[in-house]
Amino acid sequence: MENNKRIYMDYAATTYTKPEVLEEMIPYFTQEFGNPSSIYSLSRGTKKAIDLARERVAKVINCEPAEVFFTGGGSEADNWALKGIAFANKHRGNHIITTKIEHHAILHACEFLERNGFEVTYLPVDEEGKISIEDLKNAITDKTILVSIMYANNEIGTIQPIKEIGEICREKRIFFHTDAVQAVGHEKIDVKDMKIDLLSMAAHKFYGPKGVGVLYIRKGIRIDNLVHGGGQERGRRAGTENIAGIVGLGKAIELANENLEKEHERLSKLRDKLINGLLQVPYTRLNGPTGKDRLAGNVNVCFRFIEGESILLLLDAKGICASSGSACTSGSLNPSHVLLAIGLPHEIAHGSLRLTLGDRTTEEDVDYVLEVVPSVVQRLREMSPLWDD
Amino acid sequence: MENNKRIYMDYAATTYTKPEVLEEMIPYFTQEFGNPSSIYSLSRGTKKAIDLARERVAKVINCEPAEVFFTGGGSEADNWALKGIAFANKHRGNHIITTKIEHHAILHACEFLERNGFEVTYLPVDEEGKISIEDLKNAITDKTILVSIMYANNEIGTIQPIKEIGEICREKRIFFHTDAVQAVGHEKIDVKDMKIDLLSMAAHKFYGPKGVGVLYIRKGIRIDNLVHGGGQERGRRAGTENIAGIVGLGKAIELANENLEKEHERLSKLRDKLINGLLQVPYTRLNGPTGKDRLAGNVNVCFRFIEGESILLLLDAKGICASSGSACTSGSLNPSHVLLAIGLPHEIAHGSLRLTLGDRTTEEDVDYVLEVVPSVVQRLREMSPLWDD
Amino acid sequence: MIYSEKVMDHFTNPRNVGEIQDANGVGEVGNPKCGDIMKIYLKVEDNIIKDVKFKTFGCGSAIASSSMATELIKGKTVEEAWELTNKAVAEALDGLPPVKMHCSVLAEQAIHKAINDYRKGEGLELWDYEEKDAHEHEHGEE
Amino acid sequence: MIYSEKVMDHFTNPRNVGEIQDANGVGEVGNPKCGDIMKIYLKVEDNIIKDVKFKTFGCGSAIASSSMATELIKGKTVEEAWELTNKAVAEALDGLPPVKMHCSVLAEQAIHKAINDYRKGEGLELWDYEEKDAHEHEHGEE
Ligand SMILES: Cc1ncc(COP(=O)(O)O)c(C=O)c1O
Ligand SMILES: Cc1ncc(COP(=O)(O)O)c(C=O)c1O
Ligand code: FES
Ligand code: FES
Repeated sequence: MENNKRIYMDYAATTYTKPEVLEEMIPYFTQEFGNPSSIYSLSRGTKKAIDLARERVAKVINCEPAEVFFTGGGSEADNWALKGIAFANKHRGNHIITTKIEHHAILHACEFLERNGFEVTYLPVDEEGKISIEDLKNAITDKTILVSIMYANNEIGTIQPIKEIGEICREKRIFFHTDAVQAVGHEKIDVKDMKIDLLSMAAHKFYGPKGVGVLYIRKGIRIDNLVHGGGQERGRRAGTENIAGIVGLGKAIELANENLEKEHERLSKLRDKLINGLLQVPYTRLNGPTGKDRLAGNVNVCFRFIEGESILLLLDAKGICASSGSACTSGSLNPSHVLLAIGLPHEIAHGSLRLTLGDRTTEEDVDYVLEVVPSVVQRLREMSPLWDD
Repeated sequence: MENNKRIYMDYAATTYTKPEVLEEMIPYFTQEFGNPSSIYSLSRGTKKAIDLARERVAKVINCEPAEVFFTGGGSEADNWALKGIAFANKHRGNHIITTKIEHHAILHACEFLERNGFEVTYLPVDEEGKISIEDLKNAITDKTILVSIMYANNEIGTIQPIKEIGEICREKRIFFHTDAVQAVGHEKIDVKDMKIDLLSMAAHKFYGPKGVGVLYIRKGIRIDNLVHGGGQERGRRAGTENIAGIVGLGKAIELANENLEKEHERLSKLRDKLINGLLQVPYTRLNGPTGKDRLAGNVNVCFRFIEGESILLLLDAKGICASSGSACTSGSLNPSHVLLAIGLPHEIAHGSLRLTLGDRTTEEDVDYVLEVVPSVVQRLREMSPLWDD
Repeated sequence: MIYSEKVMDHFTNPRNVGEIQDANGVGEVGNPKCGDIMKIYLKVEDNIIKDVKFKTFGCGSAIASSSMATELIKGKTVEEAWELTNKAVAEALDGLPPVKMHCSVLAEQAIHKAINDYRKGEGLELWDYEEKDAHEHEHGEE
Repeated sequence: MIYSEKVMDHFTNPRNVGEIQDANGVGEVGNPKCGDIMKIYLKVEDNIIKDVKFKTFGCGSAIASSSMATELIKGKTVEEAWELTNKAVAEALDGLPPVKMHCSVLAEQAIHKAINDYRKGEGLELWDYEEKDAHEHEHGEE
């Protein structure tokens, strides 16, 4: 580490847990630990705490508390939605529609379903990462049982036309799931108005703890369990409740919602400043849309002639925590499927940098990053056989 | 509440999180929160913490760290084992063997598999809750791909002959899964020696946090994911790691193991005192075996002529937290499937009381319970139309 | 606690527990699924429920329902007692959890049976009643 | 950090970056899967590697491997340089993560290519080498 600065710009990967959230969780580890399924009064507190969390979630996305089901995270919620709907509705059809830019929790669950008798259409996206409503309409067949389209993309921040999609699906009587892991706590969501049937979220993307999420399931929807067993979550998600985690999720979503609009505005400004600054570096392009169609905290750019991991390592040495579309670092060498889907060639997709901002990001942080990044890019370009200035 | 005493005797339902465990978890909420898949140095600490937890688990059950996979709890581990093995090995056969006294996480997962093309044999048990090795051998066909038999029963404490089962399965080249949720941290387990291929555990049964568990998967075993998605847990269990939970599980299993033998002896003594005292009440029977074949902390008796929930409510009024084989309280009216499986008629199974002891249980607690229970039983019997003395 | 304070009061201090030696109306009913049993003893004089007692093998809600139901019909005419519904019992208890509504049905049924037993003894014609399904609201699970 | 301190040292302060204008052996190789590219420039005099430089488009491990590999062959005979294996490079870096072993293969291959380019220029017969699969250890995922 060349200095002691530490600037976290990877909020889309995960957030810290807010101290107020942790504080509300603590009693449920050591004191209020009674199994909520028990009858004795020790468990009264835990039952109430879970009810409260459920109400808080319901309020934020505008559903009934009885439509909120706690899970072990965003990936579990996604897997549950897809596999649960597929297996429970296979008598109605075996076709599912999703997009090419979903999170792997969706894509790999779809591949599993393809190995087990289902057919999946992966909608393409335009160069900003948006699907076309026409494509969606054309993809629907009389065997289609589920459409799963993410609310906002985790890499390039693209927000999809959710309400339009919801209306089409409702009209055709096809279930509509949206992976809103990146959107909840950051965008205003109304499942009733948007005609969403199922929605996934994960607490650790909005300053709650890791290992807890929610699947919202509209009343009356036929879905199999992913986790079978005890009668928890009204028989739909077995397992002794992660009370502290659930309490944390509830508190976090409430806090996020209270401050949503102001924070959205603040972050959008910082984001745009950062984007504009980075685009000053020659041979640099922005990935994803601009303005309101982009997550307020998301910046994603490609620097030509250099590679993502090495950018991250040099930024880390300067105290900046960021990530790259290149999944190189997590064991696969393929460039991001999202960047390929928006039409980038391999070698450009390879030089991507994602900076995601959050509640501790200040304007000074943005300035510092804008000071460091150009020199890092320059240094790597000088090492690159592709660079010739 | 008639007085202020509170005696928790429902450790088998869930335990509190030990303060030392919580303490080790805390930094991972607010400071060490970096996503372990990230490349920057902020995530170095979280990666190390997860590795350490994995090693601690491996040491206790005698496997390799690379064979330990963290999950969102015991039910998820059970569902993963069953569905993961079934779907990945259906080309080899579609037959699964389990028992009538498994936890619902196993039984309901089996029912799901039955609805999806698999056949399941549910082995009966004797009056102490033990399976017969002969029955197991006879049940095996050339389509059998998996045997899942619980290590220790959660209601009546029966410990199965795991090593014998393991040897038979290994010899026949059938995968052997054991739901050891009630055993880990309480019984000495050696997966190598016992020839166990897959094993489930849940941290909240050994003074760790809720919402985190482990599936041990022996190297080289073909298993599908239950939760598909990112590359976490070497690609086998997607989802941003619940770092604090994993750290807590690791610490808790280490603590439990350090003290295992002494605590086993201490609890066995208290258990036997409690059993002997309760059996002084007329028309009372012990459910499950005695001695080493019974979990050290488990007591389960039936009082004839009265019903479980009302016993629990009166005990609660005296500050005693207990549970009943009758699942009446959790939304189903059927008496415990375990008590029926050991041959009890409905109306007797209905009057069961489970008291499970743990590390804060003292001899005074046992004495107090022995003072209270007979009067509660007497009182309810006097109200009962079946009682006639 | 899944129960209201009223339920807990009637459960922990049940009214009218016991038998009536010279009862002139007795009714026993059971819930075939949960196996619980309720027995009601009536002492009717001049068409008035002079005394009523119960014995119940069952859950907290069943015992509290017995206690409340007997309180509600004591001193009433036989016709008034006949009109008592399980809903009224549950309301008087400040509500019962949905999975526990059926327990109050036991009380309604046991009283009906006891009244008809009384009418039979008196040589009166039996009153008709529909057997309610005690399991209407059985499952909390979906 | 997934990398050793040695790797980080060679990555953040890479040795021998650049081009040699009058190089008499140049080798460029690419990893078709990850898309990374490495180019090695040799200046050979009297069968000795007098100077060596590299340019690399690639991950941290690729850059560190280039740096370490060039250090290891500088001043060596061409025969000695030919013997350098990717394993030796990785060891000299105090190890590479399994998913990153293939990056060191790039260095071995680029040197081989550069040496043969030199030999070709000298009118010498080319040496044979087996193309190692740069993707042997590619997947951390199972
Ligand atoms: C034997 C057994 N298996 C599985 C489970 C499920 O564990 P969890 O509730 O943590 O999902 C339990 C406890 O509830 C259990 O006792
Ligand atoms: C869009 C999206 N979906 C799903 C997930 C998975 O969530 P989790 O890692 O909490 O399981 C993530 C984050 O990792 C995400 O960004
Ligand atoms: S009367 Fe049987 S559960 Fe209440
Ligand atoms: S050289 Fe391509 S990942 Fe290292």
